[in-house]
Amino acid sequence: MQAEEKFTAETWPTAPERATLEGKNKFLGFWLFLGGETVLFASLFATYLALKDKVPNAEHTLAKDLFDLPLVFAATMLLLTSSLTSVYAMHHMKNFNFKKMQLWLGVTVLLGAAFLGLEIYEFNHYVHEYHHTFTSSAFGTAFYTLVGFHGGHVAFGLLWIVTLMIRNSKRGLNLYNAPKFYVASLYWHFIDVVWVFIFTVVYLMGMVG
Amino acid sequence: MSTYAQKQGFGATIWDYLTTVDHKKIAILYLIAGGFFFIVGGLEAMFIRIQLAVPNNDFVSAGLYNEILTMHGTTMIFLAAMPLIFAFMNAVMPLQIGARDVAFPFLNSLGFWLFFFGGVFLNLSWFLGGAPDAGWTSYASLSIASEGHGVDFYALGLQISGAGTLIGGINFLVTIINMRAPGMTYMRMPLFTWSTFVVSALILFAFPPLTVGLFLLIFDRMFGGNFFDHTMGGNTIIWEHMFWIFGHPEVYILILPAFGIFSEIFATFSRKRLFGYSSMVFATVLIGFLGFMVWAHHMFTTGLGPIANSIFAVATMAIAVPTGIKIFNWMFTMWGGSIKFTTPMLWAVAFIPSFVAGGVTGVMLAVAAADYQYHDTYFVVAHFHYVIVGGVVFALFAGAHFYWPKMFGTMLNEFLGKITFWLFLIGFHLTFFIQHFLGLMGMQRRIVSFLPGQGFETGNLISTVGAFFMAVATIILLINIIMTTVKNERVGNDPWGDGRTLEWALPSPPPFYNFKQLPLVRGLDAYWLEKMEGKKGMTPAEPLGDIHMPNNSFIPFVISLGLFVAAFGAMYRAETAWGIPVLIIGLLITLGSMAMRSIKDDHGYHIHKEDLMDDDDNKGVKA
Amino acid sequence: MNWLAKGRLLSLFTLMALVLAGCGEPYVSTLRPAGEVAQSQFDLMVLSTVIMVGVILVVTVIFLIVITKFRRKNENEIPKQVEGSHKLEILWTVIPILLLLVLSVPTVAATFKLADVSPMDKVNEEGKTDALVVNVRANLYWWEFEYPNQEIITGQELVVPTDEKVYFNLIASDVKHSFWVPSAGGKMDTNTENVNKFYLEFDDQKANEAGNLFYGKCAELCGPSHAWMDFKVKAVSRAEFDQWVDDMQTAEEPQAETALAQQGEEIFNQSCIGCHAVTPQDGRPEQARNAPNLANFGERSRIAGILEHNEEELKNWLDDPETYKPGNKMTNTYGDLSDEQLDALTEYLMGLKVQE
Amino acid sequence: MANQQPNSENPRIDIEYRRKKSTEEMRYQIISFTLMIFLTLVAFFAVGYDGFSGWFTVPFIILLAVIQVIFQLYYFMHMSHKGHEAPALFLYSGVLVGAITLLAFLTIIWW
Ligand code: HEA
Ligand code: HEA
Ligand code: HEC
Ligand code: CUA
Ligand SMILES: [Cu+2]
Repeated sequence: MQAEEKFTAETWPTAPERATLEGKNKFLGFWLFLGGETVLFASLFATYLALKDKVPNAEHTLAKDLFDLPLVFAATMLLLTSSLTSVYAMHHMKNFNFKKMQLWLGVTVLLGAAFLGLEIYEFNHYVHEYHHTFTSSAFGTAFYTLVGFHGGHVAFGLLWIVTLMIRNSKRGLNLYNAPKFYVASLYWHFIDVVWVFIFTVVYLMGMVG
Repeated sequence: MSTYAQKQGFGATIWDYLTTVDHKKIAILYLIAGGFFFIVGGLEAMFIRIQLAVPNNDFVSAGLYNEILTMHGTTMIFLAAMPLIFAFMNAVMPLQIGARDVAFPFLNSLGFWLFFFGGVFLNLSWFLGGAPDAGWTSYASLSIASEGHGVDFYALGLQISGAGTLIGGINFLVTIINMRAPGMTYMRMPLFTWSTFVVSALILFAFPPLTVGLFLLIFDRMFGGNFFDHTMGGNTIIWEHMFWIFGHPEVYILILPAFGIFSEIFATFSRKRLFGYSSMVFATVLIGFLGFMVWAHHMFTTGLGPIANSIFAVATMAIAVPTGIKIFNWMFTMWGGSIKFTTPMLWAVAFIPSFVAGGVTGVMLAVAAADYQYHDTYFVVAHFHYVIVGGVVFALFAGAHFYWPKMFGTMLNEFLGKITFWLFLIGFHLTFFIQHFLGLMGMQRRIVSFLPGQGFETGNLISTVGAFFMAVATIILLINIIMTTVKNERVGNDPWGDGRTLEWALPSPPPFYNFKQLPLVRGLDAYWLEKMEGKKGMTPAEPLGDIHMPNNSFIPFVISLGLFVAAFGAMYRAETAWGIPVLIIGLLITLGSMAMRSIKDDHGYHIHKEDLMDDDDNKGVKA
Repeated sequence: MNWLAKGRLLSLFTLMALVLAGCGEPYVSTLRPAGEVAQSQFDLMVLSTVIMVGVILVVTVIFLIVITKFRRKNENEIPKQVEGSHKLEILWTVIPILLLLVLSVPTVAATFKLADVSPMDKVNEEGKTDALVVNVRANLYWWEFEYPNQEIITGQELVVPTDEKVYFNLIASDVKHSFWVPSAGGKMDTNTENVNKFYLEFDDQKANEAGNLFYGKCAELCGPSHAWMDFKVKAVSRAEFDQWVDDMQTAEEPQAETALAQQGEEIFNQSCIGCHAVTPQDGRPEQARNAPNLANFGERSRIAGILEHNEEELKNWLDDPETYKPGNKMTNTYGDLSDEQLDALTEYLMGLKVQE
Repeated sequence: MANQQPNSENPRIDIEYRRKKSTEEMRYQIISFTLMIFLTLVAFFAVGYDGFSGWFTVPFIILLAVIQVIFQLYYFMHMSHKGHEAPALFLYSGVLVGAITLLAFLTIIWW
């Protein structure tokens, strides 16, 4: 059938992710899902903003004294770069260059994992240095929920991309898995979009007061 | 793996349904599960009404009453009305647009099983220490204070079934956008399809706030979070907003498909095309859009201040305009038509005055300053049962009679159908009309009992009597269903004789691949157009070719089962040793079966042209 | 509303008002408004009902014509397939918009008017307000009414002067409740984290008709006994009110007169005083005031908001509060009481009065 | 259902041409990436620099975030390509609903 057809760089369609009906459906369905995710994260942001710096007493650390900007900056650079590397991966996917696509996906995964590592370090730091925990205040609960949901998305994204890479490592590109790769990269970009707002709204605005 | 052309035993049939990815069978699953939960919710309603029949009654205890009341609302909305709507969407929408299937058959089945396991989980609370008791709205201060696991069942159960609904919504959207038959432009889509489209969009945007709200509740109740604990800086109003940002669109998620079903019925049994088709479409979209701007009308007494209250009051009233457009368009569809009062048509006709009565009380509620009096009284209970029962339930009953032949190939008995209709109609007005006055006379809602001497006695008794009429009507419908199924008299493709849309061009029930050749759509009411030109069926838009079909799969069931198991683990995590292991096992089942799905390629199979050729349309239904 | 004040419309309004006003008891029905707030809300109800009845009439007329005139007479008839009509559609878009405008103007006006609590914020030299302010604290199944300017506290029974605005600060101490006196005006929620403010007014004459006692209710689901979280509002003339305040302010430690009462006092001081205060000036912080103030218990009209105020019921209540209000916070906080102890407590409690 | 959707690509399309197009596009991607990094730097500096008041900084960094996200969406996620009408419609609807939610939570959830 068409989805398993063998392709060459010449016969490979320009928009392989949407060349079959299944691909088209996957592509659209995933975009719609991202529309829903937008609302999900907006709700989390709204909750965070409503509860920012809401603590039971004066002894609790507030956003201003808590955040460590250099760390956040480093994390931001990692994630932004990983977005670019996944663009590279899709670039090679469209050029029917499976090896390079895998390579760039691998880089993306490494960057994402480094980001996740930094985030875990950061949380750990807040908990031990500032006693800012999930249960210590409404601010804490809201903070860890919002940032943690994002972190959870990163972790899931890593798992997903790695699964795809391993599963397809022996098979190369075809019209059956091209949409899968494409959609995973969309997800990855979306994670980055959310992060842009997190570093702006949570960290930078947290420092401004 | 193909189920094509097989004779099946009982076990095989069960297995077939457990693994099916066919939208028509999933529709039947939704119909059965939703119907079951409707009976459960209805029984709960009967308990409510019996308890309130006389003052100071002690038919049920106070704590139990709150559980019944909560489960009535939650069950009816999430586990009865929505799934029943999904049943008709699944059964009809793909046929109406001339598609062979939905866009994601696998996800379609996953959506059903998630809903089903979520619902079962929620209802198991009855046997495991008590059901949720904080109202279907589960307002935070009370839901946090509520003891036992009731509210945990609510939060986890709705989370699971909500995920299923969201998946279903995305699936319908993609189906409608990508899989319409040649010639089926947006402005030729039947209104039921349009309302499926708009409702799916509402689901897509309204369920995430519920998901978030439920997470906040779960975190607070089960993991020591402080979202709603004001001594720790939390704020309960967050829950109220989050719930209603979801909750108000939710009521339009219920009513728009009802509008869709009625649009089809009015046109069919008036033998006239829908009056003002484009403004009907426009009104549907507008109602959906405005539905997101009005949620705070449920919070007028919360103390948001006069500016917010005024804005939301006026925005709410605005919804009366597009809804009015629809009401008048329906009446003018019948105007000049040739009306045949079949059972579905009776429901549709009765819907107009019933729903208008409920709608206008909605507008009265939108008068913020006056709502300070109405809020949380039986006036509100009357309002929403008028719109929900008079709108949604009427539509479900109408749809059941109307689409029964398409789903099962047999006709429900018209005589019994009419008895059901009259009993239910009378019972409905008896039950709920009087409640407007009870509310105005000072009776709050959600009370287990009332004291004598306040003038509430007569009204409540009348209301209870009415409820019994509805119960008898429902039982007659069940009898009708059983009789019809036993008799099993098969009908042809257009049993009502007046079918207008594509689904009536197919045999009843349609073969599992729906269309042997995709039909060519040449206008609104595609099948009617062909009939008027004296043709028997649709003109094909493609030559006969192989048809690609998805394989059945047991994985959706297992994924949902895993979450079901995990939810128990999460809930009993704190007090038992087995909680955490069970949680992990459940999640592993889910993730493992998801991984299996993505690792094992599943390309489906083909029905070959040759097989299709000897397959006579009228007896081609073997699966 | 001058523009309405003539012609048939007026008679329609009067008719509507009459029909509605026939309903319910004067002490509990929103249809028997007993004050400015309830009255303005009632006016809105009448206005909106009139509009809605109009809408329903129009729909009904078209509806009846349609279902009688256009029945199928001949199995083969195919009616003309009409697409629509722009004229008609504009008509039924514009008319509802106009009707809604008519409704929204008074809605917005009333919403702002009823939210005007500015007199609460005007403080005089003594740091008090000239307006009468009551702090309402809602607790699981009982109400506390604190008069901050008068520095007195009472429970379960709110006493207010008629013919003037009474301003309320509303808060809940456990879960959310809602404060509602149907005949005096709409409800306002008592949230857990913030104070809500609003006002009510009680008409003297209407109060008389209602026996000077209005029913108050909790209108937000708050637990098993939500249905029984009632309170009463005693609306009296300004003079009587002043007298009452004075009595409350000057009330001394209650003196048990009879021997039985003294016995009751003893038991009370052992088992009950930890929660219940018996003087109207309770200086303890809010968190410590976790039961209704009983200083004027002997003068109440109900026990625990719902039971008849007599010795029989009081004994029943003390013996087993759980049967009357499941989940209440008094159950199981003191030991079993013998019949003698009940008699003694009853004697003592019924003697708790501040007015002579 | 593959037979329903014939492959619309022209197989003889010039591979060289495609490669060139795609390299060109990649160049745009790099440019937008550079801009995104730049915007991020500006945002961090605006916050680190004491001279601005919060009234300026907050709207300013939000604006930067929005611009950056537009780059992500239109370049990295190819929303500028055709065939993205439905995605755009639904994404913006999501943004609208989200914005209303945020507005409400910033105004009528007090303290
Ligand atoms: C199917 C469900 C459904 C539908 C369709 C509606 C429709 C409407 N609802 Fe209702 N509503 C509920 C379900 C529904 N509602 C539920 C479940 C609750 C309670 C939740 C809870 O607290 O548990 C509720 C509560 C509720 C409240 C809160 C009350 C309170 O708690 O204090 C309000 C307030 O504004 C309201 C308003 C409206 C309005 C204005 C409409 C409008 O959409 C109605 C529009 C229709 C018409 C107006 C009729 C036809 C129009 C014409 C013939 C044109 C001419 C008309 C005019 C000019 C008026 N509803
Ligand atoms: C889809 C939504 C839906 C539907 C269809 C209904 C249907 C009914 N509802 Fe319900 N209702 C709600 C949604 C709905 N309700 C919600 C959301 C609430 C608010 C909850 C809350 O406050 O949190 C509510 C609250 C509510 C109350 C207020 C309770 C209170 O505030 O204290 C009352 C009281 O009369 C009531 C009554 C009824 C009745 C009599 C029906 C009837 O129409 C039911 C008719 C159906 C039957 C009677 C079926 C019975 C069938 C049988 C008995 C068959 C016999 C069995 C076998 C053969 C096995 N409902
Ligand atoms: C934990 C504290 C607590 C203790 C101890 C306690 N009560 Fe109470 N009491 C309450 C609460 C709370 C209520 C309100 C119950 C309700 O209406 O839900 C109440 C109500 C009452 C009422 C009705 C009040 C009214 O205004 O109508 C009376 C009378 C009463 N208590 C007497 C007693 C007596 C006598 C004792 C001792 C034998 C006692 N209480 C011990 C908490 C307490
Ligand atoms: Cu307090 Cu209901
Ligand atoms: Cu609503």
